[in-house]
Amino acid sequence: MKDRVRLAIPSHPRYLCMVRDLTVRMGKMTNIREEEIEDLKLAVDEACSNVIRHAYKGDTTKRIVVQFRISPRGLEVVIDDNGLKANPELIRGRDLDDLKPGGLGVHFIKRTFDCVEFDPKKRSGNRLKLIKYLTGQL
Amino acid sequence: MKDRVRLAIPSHPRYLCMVRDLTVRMGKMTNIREEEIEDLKLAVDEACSNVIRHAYKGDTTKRIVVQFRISPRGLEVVIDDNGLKANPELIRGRDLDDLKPGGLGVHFIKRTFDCVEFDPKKRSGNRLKLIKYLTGQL
Amino acid sequence: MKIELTSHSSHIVIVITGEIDMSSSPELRARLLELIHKKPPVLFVDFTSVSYIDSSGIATFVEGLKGMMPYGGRLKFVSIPPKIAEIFGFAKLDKVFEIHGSMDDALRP
Amino acid sequence: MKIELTSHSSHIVIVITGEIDMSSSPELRARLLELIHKKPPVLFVDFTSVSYIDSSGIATFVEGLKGMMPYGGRLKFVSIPPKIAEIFGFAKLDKVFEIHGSMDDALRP
Ligand SMILES: Nc1ncnc2c1ncn2[C@@H]1O[C@H](COP(=O)(O)OP(=O)(O)O)[C@@H](O)[C@H]1O
Ligand SMILES: Nc1ncnc2c1ncn2[C@@H]1O[C@H](COP(=O)(O)OP(=O)(O)O)[C@@H](O)[C@H]1O
Repeated sequence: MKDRVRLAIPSHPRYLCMVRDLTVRMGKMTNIREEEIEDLKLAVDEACSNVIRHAYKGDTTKRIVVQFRISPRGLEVVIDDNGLKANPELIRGRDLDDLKPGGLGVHFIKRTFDCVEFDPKKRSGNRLKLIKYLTGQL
Repeated sequence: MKDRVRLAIPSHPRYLCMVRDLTVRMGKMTNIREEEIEDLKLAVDEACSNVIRHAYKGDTTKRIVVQFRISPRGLEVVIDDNGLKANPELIRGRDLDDLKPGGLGVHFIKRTFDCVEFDPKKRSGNRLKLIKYLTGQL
Repeated sequence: MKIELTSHSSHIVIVITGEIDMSSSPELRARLLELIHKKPPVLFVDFTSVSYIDSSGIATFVEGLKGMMPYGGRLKFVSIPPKIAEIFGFAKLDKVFEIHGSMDDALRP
Repeated sequence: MKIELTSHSSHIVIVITGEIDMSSSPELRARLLELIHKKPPVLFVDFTSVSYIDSSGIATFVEGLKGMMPYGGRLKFVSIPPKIAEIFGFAKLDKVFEIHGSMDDALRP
């Protein structure tokens, strides 16, 4: 636990700015390149937005826990909720050629993180594990 | 717990910037006046610095937990550590006319927060409770 | 996020300042759809001071554009910061929205 | 925090950018004490781009000043942003440090 930073917020969109600030600080501390930090911020924000929208169906009174761990290879972000179990097979961004509102979050998450997976060991709720390697560390 | 924001960091000074970011965001959300937000940020930073310096004697591998709760009257900040028990009677800033390095942190904390107290119910470690009322809410 | 309406050569310009995220995009949506309800031929959005946009903000503009298409209205984005332009490009929306460097560029016929 | 050394009318100016906090003040302390070791008659610190200072940063400057006193050296602060000036005032240090609006003010005899 020693090198971990852990932020717990209510599942209300107004707290997402705090997750973004923290993501930027952790990204810099991990020495992720300046140009990639903005993408990282967006990706973590989108993952938390999806928890509010899909796991909690818009209920703003639940909890979201975001944990960051820096390793020599990069940054690991783990997002926990107690909401509806996600079916990873149904999580898919929209076809980018099919213009409609929504369906971009998953694209933003996947283009930034090298590893995106739901922890199958989590009993109730979800644990999304995101890993971003430093350039050249994959 | 529902309206709480909780940040857990290692007791290393490099994580204090994250506490400051979060304090600013929480201060704004509480509608604390713009001019007071900077003082609030400094005060919470100083309280966490004191945990590293005094409760943990500079050990950077321990944990600090900072919790924020917004109420209609203002903002409550609670800082927990597992370090040496503080003796509240010995916590005192330096005489401001006696020029020497150090001894300012407590002054910065007390000028911002209306209520500063160690929770006597905490068994091991310390829990510092800080309350800032909105202007006119005391 | 802050929204201001100004005008430029008798066109409505929506000037947005700050972060467009899941918390602020509902307000943007309300303002945008209210304006589109009046069927303006062109609507400008000034991005100069937008520091952040997430997928909910983008979805709001896609919804706005889809509301303008039936009557042939045009949604024009002006002064998009490079980082945000890159996001629109990635999402293949740089061809869907009309993107201009400045109001003067945008007004050129 | 970033520290740069420049000079102005043959005086050393320490230009600090960013946040001076418990994490960065040890570096500031090392640089400052190294300079003071050479007993400069005057040392300028340019605060223009300092966005934050905490008590460990202030303690560092108090320590620096105390190191200059024995030989009569002077520590001059230049362009302190209002918020930081207020903190120095509260800590009764605005009378202890020599504070000037600009380098030109500070150089006036
Ligand atoms: N945390 C989640 N839990 C359950 N389903 C999710 C989650 N994240 C994404 N999904 C599913 O994947 C789809 C695509 O997600 P996304 O690209 O973020 O777009 P949007 O959220 O705008 O629909 C969502 O519509 C949803 O069905
Ligand atoms: N969290 C704490 N635990 C134990 N002692 C403390 C704590 N905070 C402050 N003190 C005591 O109060 C004194 C004054 O604190 P402060 O004004 O912050 O100055 P400094 O930390 O620079 O000495 C400290 O020197 C220390 O003895």
